[in-house]
Amino acid sequence: MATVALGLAGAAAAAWLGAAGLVLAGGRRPAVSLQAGLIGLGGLAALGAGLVGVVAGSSESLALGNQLVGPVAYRVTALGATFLTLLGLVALTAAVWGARAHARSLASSAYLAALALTALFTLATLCAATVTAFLVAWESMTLAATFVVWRHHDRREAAWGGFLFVALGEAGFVCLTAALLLLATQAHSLDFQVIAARSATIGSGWRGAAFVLALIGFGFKAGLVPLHLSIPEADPAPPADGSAVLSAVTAQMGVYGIALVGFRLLSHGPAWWGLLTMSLGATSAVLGVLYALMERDWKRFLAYSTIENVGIAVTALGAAMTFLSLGQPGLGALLLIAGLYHVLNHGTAKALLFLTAGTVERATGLRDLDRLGGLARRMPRTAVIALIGTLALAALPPLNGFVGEWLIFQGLFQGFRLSSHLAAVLIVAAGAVLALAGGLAINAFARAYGIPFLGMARSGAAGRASERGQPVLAGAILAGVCCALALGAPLVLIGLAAVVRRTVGIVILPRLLVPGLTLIPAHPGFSSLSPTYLALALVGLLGVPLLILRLARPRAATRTVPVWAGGILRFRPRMQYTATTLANPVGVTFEDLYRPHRDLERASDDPAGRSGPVHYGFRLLPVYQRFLYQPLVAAVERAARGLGWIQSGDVNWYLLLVFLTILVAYVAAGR
Amino acid sequence: MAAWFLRGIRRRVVTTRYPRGHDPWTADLPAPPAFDPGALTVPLANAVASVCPSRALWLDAGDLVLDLGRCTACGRCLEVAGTGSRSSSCIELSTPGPRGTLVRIPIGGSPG
Amino acid sequence: MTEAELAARLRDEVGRTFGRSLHIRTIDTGSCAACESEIRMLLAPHYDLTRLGFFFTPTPRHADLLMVTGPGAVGMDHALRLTYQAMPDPKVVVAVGACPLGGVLGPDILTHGSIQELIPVDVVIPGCPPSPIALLHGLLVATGRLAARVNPARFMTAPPPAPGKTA
Amino acid sequence: MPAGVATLAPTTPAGVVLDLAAVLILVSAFACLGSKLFARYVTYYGIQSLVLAVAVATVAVRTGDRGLWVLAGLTLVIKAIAIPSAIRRFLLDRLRLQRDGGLAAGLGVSLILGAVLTALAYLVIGRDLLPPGVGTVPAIPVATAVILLGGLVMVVRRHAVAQLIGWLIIENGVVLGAVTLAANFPFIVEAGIFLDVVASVLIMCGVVLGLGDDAAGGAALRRLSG
Repeated sequence: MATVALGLAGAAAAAWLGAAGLVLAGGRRPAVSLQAGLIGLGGLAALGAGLVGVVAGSSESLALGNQLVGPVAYRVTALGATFLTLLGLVALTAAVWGARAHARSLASSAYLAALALTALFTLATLCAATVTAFLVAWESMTLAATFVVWRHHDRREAAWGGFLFVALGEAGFVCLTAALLLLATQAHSLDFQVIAARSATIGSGWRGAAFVLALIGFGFKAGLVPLHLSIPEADPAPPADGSAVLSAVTAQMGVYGIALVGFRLLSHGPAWWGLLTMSLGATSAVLGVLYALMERDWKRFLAYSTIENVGIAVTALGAAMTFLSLGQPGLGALLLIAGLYHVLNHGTAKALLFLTAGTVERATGLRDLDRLGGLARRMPRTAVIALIGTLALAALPPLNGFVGEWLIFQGLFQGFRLSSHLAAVLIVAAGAVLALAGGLAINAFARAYGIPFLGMARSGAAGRASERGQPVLAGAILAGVCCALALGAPLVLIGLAAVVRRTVGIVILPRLLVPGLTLIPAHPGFSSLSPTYLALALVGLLGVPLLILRLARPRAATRTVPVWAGGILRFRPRMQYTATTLANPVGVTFEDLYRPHRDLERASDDPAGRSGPVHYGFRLLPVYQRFLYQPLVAAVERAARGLGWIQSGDVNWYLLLVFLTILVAYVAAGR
Repeated sequence: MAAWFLRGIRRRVVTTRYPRGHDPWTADLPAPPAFDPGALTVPLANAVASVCPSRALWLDAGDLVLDLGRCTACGRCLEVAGTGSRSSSCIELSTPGPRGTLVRIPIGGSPG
Repeated sequence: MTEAELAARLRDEVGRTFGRSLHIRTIDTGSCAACESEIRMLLAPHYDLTRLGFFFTPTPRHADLLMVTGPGAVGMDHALRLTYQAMPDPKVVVAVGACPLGGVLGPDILTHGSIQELIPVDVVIPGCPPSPIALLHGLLVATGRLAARVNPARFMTAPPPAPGKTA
Repeated sequence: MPAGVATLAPTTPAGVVLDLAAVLILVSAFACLGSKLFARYVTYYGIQSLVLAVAVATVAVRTGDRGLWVLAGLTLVIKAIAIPSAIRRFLLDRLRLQRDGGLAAGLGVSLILGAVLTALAYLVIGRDLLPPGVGTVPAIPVATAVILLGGLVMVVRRHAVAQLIGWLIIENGVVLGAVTLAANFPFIVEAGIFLDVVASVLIMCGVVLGLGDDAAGGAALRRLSG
């Protein structure tokens, strides 16, 4: 059993390597299909490896190192296997989507190769058991993902997104390398297991420095505000399968990293680690969803939603660290489970929504929410699939997102059990912030589902959309997984409890899950929930009105009349609510945060209302740009301008500078 | 109170008077005219009908017909009819159906 | 079944359907706005429409009763028809004021002069404009909570002479 | 103590000749700095190179190193004869260069700066900077001063030919310092320096000819800003 997981992971790696190698076939027809097929097969193998790893725990390790590069070893761990499952699932569905979506060309082939390499190096990161293996895999993953972002490198936003992705990825990698090498030198070993075993002997200052560095490094990948700049630029740039992998897997590798360093390597540390992590997470959650609300581009909206959901997961992990360090292991383990569960939920639903958005983009050529509309009638299967994903991501019952966030809230609201007042207040405040984010998320997702799928088509392309020949199956698989994660929540929690037991050594399952599929997260007298029964009951309740309608049919004859539109002659699509108007109340409420630039131009100011064409412009400068990045850039530019007089262009001036330098060196040497 | 409540529930009748008390000023509102059938003669009725700006008065089979629906309570007919008429002070005139607004006033006066 | 019995049954039916809660949509087919002014007064505390269970609603899809004012301007034909169609059955149409009953403007190229041939009118509220009390009365009549009481005797200052007694 | 240095002590006749040559080299560098005519630059440079050849030959006599003899010969042929005549024929005659108009600083200021730099060289080259025993050789601060003066010529002259002369003066200073400091300098290094000098002269001739007089006067060079 122990070698099965490693064998399956190896098979996945081989399949992905093969898919990448097929780029040499030059984009001929069977090669591209074969690439997609191999990526899917690899995904299946990785899924298997992950499931076996979750159930069976750590596998044996595969050691490859030599004298020159140091120990390099790979091992399927329980924590890594959780993410491996997600990677496999997303890779599988991305391949199913991509097999139908991509044209047979060299560019597609190269893109699929980059995607396969991204998956491969993600797998390597998840299985890495030494510092060297981890760093090499992490960096390779960043580079391969950059080429995924650059699929449409001739588009401005893709070029800029790829640049941000690789630039911020490297910034994060520097911090990460520093953190891991700090740990390695202090523990005198490059092996994760040895570092974990010796972590208690490392001085607390070194441990804290390493943790903060790792948090920053992984925060760049996870998209923690204010380190998240690359996420909304890079994640929407590639085709939908690439976006799905980037958002659902690559971004969440940051969460894996935080869990790896925070729980496995350093075993949770003092309370301020957890509180810092939690604050970052909560800030990301609320800012992510606030900026998502203002976004008109569908895929950029989804990318901002990634920031929000990663923030929620990181909040849960941070609170778990706090609880563990303040002597509440049960609650800590609960929150760790909830955070991992949320990662799975978010990954599944986000991949689903990205693939759906990609399908719609293929069918209409549009990503602008304000130009879509009425797709539910023209793309009914896509609409149902997207509805499931939307409900899951908006954390509405009965789907998996609700169960995950409910668990997180149950954990956070137990903050009062802590003896430290500061920690208690901060944890409950984080809960309140997450509640705000959750409410806004419902608003945001109602908008992101209602505007494109309901109402009338807002443009000709949206009106001509058709589902025929579009890749729908991948989304359907993910929708099924979403439902399974909700209905089978107790089963998932059994698996995650095993992961947590193997990672932090706390047994929580018997208390958490009572027979009869009911969860009692925190305290028997506090709350309980059975996701399975809830889902069944809600679906059943949904049937009650239908039943009533069926049994008590109205006696009056049915009349068909036009939609009520205010009694006007013709109801036009532009009279509908748009994504911008739907978000405007929130925009007004949070105006102090958004500080938007609104431009309203009329052709004339005729009081009778014959204003002619009206142009309405809306621009948003995010708060982190205004208060962090812009001052930073301005300072660098100011310094450059301040030194500009040196570069006058006069050769004699340059010679004088060289000469003076030599003189100074002479004099300094003569002292 | 309880009886009142139950009665209202059961009979669905007005449980609260719609202006709570009597509004004395409603008597001063413009209202359709009332005629004295004894004082009406055919020429007078013709004169009355001819001054009506809203075609609410006409003669039909020896009766003066007043259409309350059309009447705007302008009072011109009252000026013409003089002492044989006054304001009806009746403003609650709703009826189901359009034809319920017709009032036939027999012309009872002699032509002399 | 006589017409009176049918009317009584119908009134009973209307009362059962709308007796406790009624949502009202108003539509203006070219009135001078005096009627609208009076209708708005219904929400003032003195009349307080909502205590009777009556509410104004912004959409005909939620409305049980349509109050029509104005003489039926041609330009509002489409809107009036759509509004009437959009209201779910059963529904009541109340003509408010003298205009919709043909009292103010005659038929010409701009107005129909009356709305009675456009949509079926169930209850009329005469008056130019009808005072809020008259409107309340009309609404209560429309819902069957009050009987109509147009008493011809009130429009005669003396009792009518007995038939056949005249010369 | 290196053998060559010991034999060049100022009390010996060779030492005296070497010191004299060093002083002449310094004077000719000053002469370059204080002149405004292109023809004089080249003349002073030729004289300086001739004196340098004598100095190298003196060291060669004392040490008997065959490499130094070759170096002296090369200095005489290339630096004292070939380069000045090449500059005359290919640059000055062809471009009709006579008076240098591109001065960044006046002659007086330039000379005062040169004096300050020479004093600085004497002050800075203290005993502790050099290997033991070398400090007694007076040619060392002179060589340093020549290098600094060459640099000063490059800084205060805008014309490309004048800067070329400054560069060559620096190079002469380097050779002077090198032969006096380490008489048993590997010949291959000296030959490499020579090749550098010849190549730089060829390149400068090509560039200046390509630019023409107006451009070489500095106006075009000033536009080379980033």
